[in-house]
Amino acid sequence: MIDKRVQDPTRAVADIHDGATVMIGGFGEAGSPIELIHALIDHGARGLTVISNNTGSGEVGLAALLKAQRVAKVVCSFPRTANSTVFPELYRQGKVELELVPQGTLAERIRAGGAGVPAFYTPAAVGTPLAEGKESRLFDGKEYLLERWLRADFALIKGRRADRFGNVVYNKTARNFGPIMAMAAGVTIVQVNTVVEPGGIDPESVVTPGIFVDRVVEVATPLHESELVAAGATYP
Amino acid sequence: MIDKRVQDPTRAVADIHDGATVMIGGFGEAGSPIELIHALIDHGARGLTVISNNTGSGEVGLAALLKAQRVAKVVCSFPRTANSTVFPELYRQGKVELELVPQGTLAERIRAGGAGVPAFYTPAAVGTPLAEGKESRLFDGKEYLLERWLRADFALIKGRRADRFGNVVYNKTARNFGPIMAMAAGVTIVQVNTVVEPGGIDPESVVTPGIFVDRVVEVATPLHESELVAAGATYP
Amino acid sequence: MSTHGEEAGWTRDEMARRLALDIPNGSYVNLGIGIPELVARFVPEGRTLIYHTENGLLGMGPSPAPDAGDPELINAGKRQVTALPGAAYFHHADSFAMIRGGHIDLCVLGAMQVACNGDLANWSTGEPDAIPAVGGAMDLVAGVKSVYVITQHCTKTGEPKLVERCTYPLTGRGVINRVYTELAVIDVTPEGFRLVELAPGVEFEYVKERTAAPLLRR
Amino acid sequence: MSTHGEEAGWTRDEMARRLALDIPNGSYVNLGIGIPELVARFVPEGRTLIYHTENGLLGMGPSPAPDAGDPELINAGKRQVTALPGAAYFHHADSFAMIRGGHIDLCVLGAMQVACNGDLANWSTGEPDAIPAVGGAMDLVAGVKSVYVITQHCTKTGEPKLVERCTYPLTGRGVINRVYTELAVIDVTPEGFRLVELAPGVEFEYVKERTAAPLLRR
Repeated sequence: MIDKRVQDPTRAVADIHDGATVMIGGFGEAGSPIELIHALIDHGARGLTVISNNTGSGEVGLAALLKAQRVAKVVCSFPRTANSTVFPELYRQGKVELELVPQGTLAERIRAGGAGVPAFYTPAAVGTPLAEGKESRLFDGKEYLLERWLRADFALIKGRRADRFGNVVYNKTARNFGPIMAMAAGVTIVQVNTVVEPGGIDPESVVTPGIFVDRVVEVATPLHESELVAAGATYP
Repeated sequence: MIDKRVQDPTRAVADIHDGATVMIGGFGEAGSPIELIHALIDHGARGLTVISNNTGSGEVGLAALLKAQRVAKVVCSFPRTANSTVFPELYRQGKVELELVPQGTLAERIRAGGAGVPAFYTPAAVGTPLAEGKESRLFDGKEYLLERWLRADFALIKGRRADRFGNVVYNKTARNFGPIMAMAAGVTIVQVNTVVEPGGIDPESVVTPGIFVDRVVEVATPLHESELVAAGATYP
Repeated sequence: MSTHGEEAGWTRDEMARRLALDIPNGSYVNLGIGIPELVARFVPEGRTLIYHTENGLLGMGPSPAPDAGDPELINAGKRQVTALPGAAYFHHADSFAMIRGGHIDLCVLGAMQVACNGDLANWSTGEPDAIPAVGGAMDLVAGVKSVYVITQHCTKTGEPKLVERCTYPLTGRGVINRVYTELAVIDVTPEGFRLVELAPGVEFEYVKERTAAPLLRR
Repeated sequence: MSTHGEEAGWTRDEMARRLALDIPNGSYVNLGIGIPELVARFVPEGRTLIYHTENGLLGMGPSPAPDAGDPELINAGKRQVTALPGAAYFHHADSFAMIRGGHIDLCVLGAMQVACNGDLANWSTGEPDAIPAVGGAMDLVAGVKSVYVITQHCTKTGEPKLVERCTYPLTGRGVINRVYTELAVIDVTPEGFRLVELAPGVEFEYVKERTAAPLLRR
């Protein structure tokens, strides 16, 4: 019997330790595992390194985690969005470190971490300030930068459906970083709207095979970040 | 109007030139695009470099292409199978060159070609004869080999269903190298059992998005290599 | 329209329409946020383009009807969109494989500065208190087959955006193929900027004066 | 069973059963072709293992009923198999991401030689007229968390397979964790081969004599 279900978000994140590196899925609100992030805020781990494409909006979800000053460092491509004030303020105050990574390089570094590829070359950012301090090399006369893999202790991601083996399918563009973060973390925690029995997901359509998933939490009706922000909500 | 359908395998392969590099999908007979390969034999292009996991069995499909001496070089991981006599004979006679690549490195080199990653590091083959002549490097104290991408002029692959935009889904373990070869070739030619209208494949379940596919050929009832081999068939 | 007033040349819509004329049927296209998005409205009759959005969708359609949207079906600008028949969803590494691997035919971007050697600056003013944010721009310019810029010819304060060398931090080096402004269509060639077409009523000298690098005639 | 005859120790089935005992519930396992495949038959009651086959399937089940197979649903040995409920198909790059990325808990392989430093040779005799063929073995040993070998203790001609240094071309360097033979279970430790368990009726000295490298007692 294999059963990766965990009863609730609180139990799912209970062993995230101070100083952990945590990948958090989502592109804007699409795919942001807001209930897992809120459970992480309640849990209280500090000094986290967060790898995520954005830095949240309003004062809920990822932005609330930042606001609570649990994050020492952010690795991301776009820490600035509409309704994003928390990160800019902390950054200007020197209270959070930023590693800015081009979005495709961020995705590929995460995928490399999951695929056991310690480093690879990319043409992105050659000749720009983001190439500073990086090794470069010519292949077939063209210049590329050497980039290292990214791995994490935990990944928090959001799917649409999963089975108890951890096979996951996603909802539309909420897929984004979920599948690659699932590959790159020691412990991958997925919140999904629905848990089904093994066989309830067509094996031809599985996006994240269960081998990449450690814990599955059902959150039947997840909150929508944009609605919370529009309503001026804060967490906790 | 976008319509990537081509009437038959003959027309689909008509511009494959002498000396072309051709990726051919399949793991054993699963996913081997036998009708496209037979059309390529009829077409007559010579001096090909073939990138494929195996070298075929009996004297049909990939083995028949080799037997017809159209192939100057094979890049593959396992050029030896049950009922595989054509390649060993040609190889011993010095009539075909072999680049032997570990299967995972082969897959990753092809994927890298498709993803615009000119080179990457892998732990596979470190300390073995296949590491000879390759650059190695330590990351975090562990040794890895530098591997270059693989790209091709053409890819011949086999799917189950496609639409006229070139979106493809596969059949079970016939998926194998199809999706990554589709990414890594200048011209990707897919034979499928059924062509459907756009919308006939769930966008959540598309395995190869149409952007990677140039030509779609319907072959409603493809031949099975193992049946042909059992029957002692030869091609042409 | 006057060659000497503030209103010389094309409107934004006309710029987008002019650019759309140059995109062949069947192209895979990534449109940046802002003016680039307008291009989709002006694709000539009889042509089908397939839109890629780097957050994981090929076959992106227009905005949804009111109340018909899904907050998890958005574009790179984080606005709700739709998916057309024949669309496909994929994850971020696959999406940027399309970009980096040279599978996207064209991307259209805005610009702060374009240099006559094809350098682009469009992500940061380099000011010390700015929050740096780059998104997918560096990957797009490094990987997409053709990169077009659509922009006003000068900044709001009248500074030329087409320059000899970019002074803002670069997005990419030697990556721009063509620029569409309200005044002209200009190619980036090995010899530098070269005029392709003037907007109706705009004279060559007028464009040249507002371009901070040599501008070659057609 | 005798400690001195040709038939000393475990049968092949017993070797596979002994190995299966050591695999925890819920493990992701890749079984090589040949004796390794037998392991799946002997998984103790109450444990579920999930089988990975590198040609793109997780959740592989046993052979299909006669005439119920699909020639496109096969294992790495190119034999027809089935897919169990909860299975997933994926392409080759994803499959080897599972392997190289350390996601597979265990792989079980055959061997020509295993050295006391953990080196494995199992793909080539290095003979000049041999057709070299490596498949996924080098990726498996480089990436999977634990790599077990299951093999006869000696070759058909009586040569020890457990050696000081491999003379055949290597599959991987320092990659083997444990060896199961018809005579014993032996760990590869930083100090070299160390006995874990003798097959019933087999004596330590008997194993030691047939091992071409120092063998430490438990």
